[in-house]
Amino acid sequence: MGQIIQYITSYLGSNQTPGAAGNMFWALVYIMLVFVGLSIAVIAMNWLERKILAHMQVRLGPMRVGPHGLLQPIADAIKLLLKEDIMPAEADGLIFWTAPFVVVLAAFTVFVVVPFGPTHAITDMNIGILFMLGVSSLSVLGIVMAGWASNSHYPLIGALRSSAQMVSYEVAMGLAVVSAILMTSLNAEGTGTLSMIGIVQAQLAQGEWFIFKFFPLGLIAFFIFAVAMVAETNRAPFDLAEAESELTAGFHTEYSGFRWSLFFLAEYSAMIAVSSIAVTLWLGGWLRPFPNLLHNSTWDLGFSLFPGVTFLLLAAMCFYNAARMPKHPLFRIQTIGLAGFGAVLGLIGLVLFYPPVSGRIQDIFWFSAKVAGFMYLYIWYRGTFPRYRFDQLMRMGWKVLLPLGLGVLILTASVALLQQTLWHP
Amino acid sequence: MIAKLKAGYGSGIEPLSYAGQNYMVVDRSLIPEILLVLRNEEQFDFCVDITAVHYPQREKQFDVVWVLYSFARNERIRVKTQILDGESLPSSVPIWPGANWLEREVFDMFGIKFDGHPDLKRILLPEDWKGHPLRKDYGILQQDNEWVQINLGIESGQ
Amino acid sequence: MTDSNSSLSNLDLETPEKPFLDSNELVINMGPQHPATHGVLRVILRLDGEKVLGLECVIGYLHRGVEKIGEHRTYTMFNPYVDRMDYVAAVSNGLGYCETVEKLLNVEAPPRAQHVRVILTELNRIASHQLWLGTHALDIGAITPLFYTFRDREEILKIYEKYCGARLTTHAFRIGGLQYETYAGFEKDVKNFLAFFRPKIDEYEELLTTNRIWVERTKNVGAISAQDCIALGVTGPVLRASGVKWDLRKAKPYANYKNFDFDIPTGENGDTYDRYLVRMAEMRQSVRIIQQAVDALPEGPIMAKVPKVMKPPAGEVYHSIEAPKGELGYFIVSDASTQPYRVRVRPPSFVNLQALDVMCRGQLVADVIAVIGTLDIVLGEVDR
Amino acid sequence: MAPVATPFFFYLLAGIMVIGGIMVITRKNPVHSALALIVTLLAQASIYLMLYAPFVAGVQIILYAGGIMVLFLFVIMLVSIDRSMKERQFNSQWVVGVIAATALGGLFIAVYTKGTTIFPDHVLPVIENDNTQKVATMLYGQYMFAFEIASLLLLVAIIGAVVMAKKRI
Repeated sequence: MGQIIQYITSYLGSNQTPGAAGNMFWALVYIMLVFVGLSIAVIAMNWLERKILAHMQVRLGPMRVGPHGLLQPIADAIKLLLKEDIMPAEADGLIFWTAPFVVVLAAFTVFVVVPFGPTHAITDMNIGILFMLGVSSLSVLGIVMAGWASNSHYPLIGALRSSAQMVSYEVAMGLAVVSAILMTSLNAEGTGTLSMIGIVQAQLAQGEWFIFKFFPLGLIAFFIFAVAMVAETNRAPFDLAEAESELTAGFHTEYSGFRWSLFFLAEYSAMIAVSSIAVTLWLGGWLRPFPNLLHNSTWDLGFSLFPGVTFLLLAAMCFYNAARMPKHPLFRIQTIGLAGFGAVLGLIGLVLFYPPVSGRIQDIFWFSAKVAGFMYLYIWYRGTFPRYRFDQLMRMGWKVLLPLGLGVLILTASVALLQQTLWHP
Repeated sequence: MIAKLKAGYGSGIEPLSYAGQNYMVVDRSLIPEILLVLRNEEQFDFCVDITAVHYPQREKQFDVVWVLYSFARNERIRVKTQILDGESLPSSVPIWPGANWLEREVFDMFGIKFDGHPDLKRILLPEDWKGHPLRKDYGILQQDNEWVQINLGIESGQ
Repeated sequence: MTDSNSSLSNLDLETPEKPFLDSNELVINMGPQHPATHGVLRVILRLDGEKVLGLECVIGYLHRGVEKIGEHRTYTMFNPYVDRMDYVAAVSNGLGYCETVEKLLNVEAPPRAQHVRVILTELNRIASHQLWLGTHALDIGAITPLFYTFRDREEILKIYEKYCGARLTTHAFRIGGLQYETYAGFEKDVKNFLAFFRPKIDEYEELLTTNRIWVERTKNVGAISAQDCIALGVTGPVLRASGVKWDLRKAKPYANYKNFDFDIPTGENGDTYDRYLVRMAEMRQSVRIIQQAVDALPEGPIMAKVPKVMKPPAGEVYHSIEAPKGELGYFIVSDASTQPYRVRVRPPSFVNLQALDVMCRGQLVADVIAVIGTLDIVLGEVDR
Repeated sequence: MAPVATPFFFYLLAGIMVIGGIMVITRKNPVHSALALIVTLLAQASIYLMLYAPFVAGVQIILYAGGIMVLFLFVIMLVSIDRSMKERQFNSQWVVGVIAATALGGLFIAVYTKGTTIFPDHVLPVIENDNTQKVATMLYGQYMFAFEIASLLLLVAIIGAVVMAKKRI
């Protein structure tokens, strides 16, 4: 116990890189943190998606369980865990049981290399981005397994659709990623990196997020990735695999209860994972806005206040809404609950002002904020777009995004070569 | 127009009118020809409805009614014929493809057969249902209890 | 009069040509419990991969024998039953029935009643189209329009509720006129609704009309030519989207539609997108009609002189109105008793549904959903 | 990174690979065979990782486990499984099979016995951090020609597949 406290205190005082140092202990701590954080993020996403979508659609969304439905995800989770776990009689037992785990495993393993900050990653792999793409492509296997093992028409068609979709869009996605990786090699040595931390550090060194690099080449590559990642995660408007009007629910039609919730978990963590890739490759990862331009102690201090201020604002929102609650004895518990939630958020906000904490939380905050932006986009798409048809989806992947990606890659390479030869003859 | 047809076919056609609406009662034997003439020469290109009425007291128990409309003339006409129970009629699907379901419904509800219909089977009631409910001798509470017991597993659907 | 059988239409209702690859034909059953079939419609699809080779509709799951019931009820007692056929457009059903019986009785509803009838029926058309739009968009994957349309449809239902106490199956009209005098503030409510609703149509259109995905999903999907429409007896917005400028409100004016100024919107290609545009335009035209009707709402009685016990003279009448879904006809045979001898309903959904096969041939499975949605069928009316 | 329990992991992965390989040829259901093959490939990727060749491991996962095997599964799922399950797994090609197996086994034995002269007898220094760069410089430097020829071959194969699959282009 004392050793652990010693570790923590030494960590707060040092500048250790967990992965590179090969520190098993910190790797384990980060695995736990990422796992818990991810689960909380998925739960929060569940609530936020329902609320935001509801407000886009002139509804209120969950309002009953807890103040403003805050406890709804927990109630849902309990319901899902208590539900009967049904297996179709003709299903292939072993594969049916293992498929959800394969999907979840693939979705969670990806986070091994996600850099929440220069010192906040489980490990820093030499082939970070390759590892991410590879492992996330494994979730296709789980989907195909689930669809086939259910031994029913709808899941099989759904599985074939989503895997065909994911395999196709991986190509365009890969090309976009390669063009971003190419940009990391624009330094004096001329060697790039595949390491996720290295990619962000390259953006810091070049003083530019890759989305703005070689305008508009970086932007186009980012756009390709942004489209492909929605298709990759089977979300609207590319959610054909689970088009309820055509295929009821796609590959997980026959799943129920806990196993269904694993698919749900995997879908949302996959969304967070691909958003993390996008943020890392094009939006400067954990870097705060203008790290090079506005670089003096005043600006540093100003930006370090952001996390705390954000939480205080959320707390203020809770208090404001608690004050607006109907003054009725029946609403007392709800009001107290909301105020209590606000108090917790406020407390977190205050802790975040404590300099050692705020210094370390900075990177995580900016990274999460950027990922949250993508999450909002996902919800927004869902609220506004109809669904593509399968042939249109394939046409888009192969005939629009793929040539575009190739073109961007070639152009980026040419411009980079030109720049290298002109500036570093 | 009706006068012209009357002149052409004589006693086979009896033009009538009620509440400002024209209709004609046509002899069963003239039906295929009249319908074709109406479609091809008088431009009644839209078969609005086909239905039947059951008169159990009469010898010719069924009235079969075609409601036709002409887009070109903006005119509606009803053609009516009387047939015996069990007598069949030529199908008008070759004339108006839209008559398909309408004839199936008449068959389903009255048991009137249409010769040359591509797929004459029950449409609203189950395939193996007994009886034709819109006949007057089919009581309003009557149903095919046997079918209900076999297929729904209950004593009675009432 | 030069038409011959050959030019009738080239509808090939037989088995289509053999596919290039001699792969197994896949037969898929959709429904009767399926979220996209809008009720208990069962469709048996013959597929080659994802391409539809042909389909067969199995209907009748909602058959209640409305026509049989009609023969055993008096004219007045049967009136509420017709609301249960196309429950989305109950008011239109009632209007058609009341007018048909009025024709039999040879009475005419007084002008005020006619105006109120037009207002309520057109409101009903808007409500029906709203419901169609919401569910159709939902089938294609756009979930938001559903909530927008239901929010606005609520305002119409509120007017109904205030007028006659019911929201869906309103039973708003009586043979010979109206049962109720309009409530105080009816005109204001209707005008408020019109002012509220006009920008809402733009809101729907903003979400969908120029949305690339929407256009791609609906353009050239389920196209049907005017010729095929007429041959199959398809009416309503589907016919108009194929380019036939035909609307019973103009062709055979009933109620007092001839006093109102409105256009018949038509399409060109007869595809799903055109049908969408036509229905959107129809909502605008309905707003126009209601505005004129409510502005010129005359004073006067609301009921014509009809006997308490109705015994129309023996005879038969076919009368039809332009329901939101197409031509809704009633064929009533009277034998001078208190009950109709035969009531026949010509349901637009039933006849329009026949075109599904033609419209879906050669399309993809996902398009079948879009086409079912665009036909705007109500199974209560198909099965009666 | 300091190696941890290397022999243990090596034997674990090798065992998984062998079991997976046996499953591939013994399962009656082709989907099970394919899944067993994926397990084998993943274990192989892990062994690459142990050999400090992360790039090869990553490529192995992306291409074989994530790409090619998924296509395999596609094909298997689309053909009628009932028929293939009834067919005998071991057919009359066993003579050829035995010859091929003997030849391969002979090769292994030959390499094992003579290998000392072919392979270095000491462990090469581990290049951990620029492994990927090394692969890249090798591919685009020393083996440029072979690399390009291989990619050209693949291109020809793709075009050929398209031509064969589509009657009308």
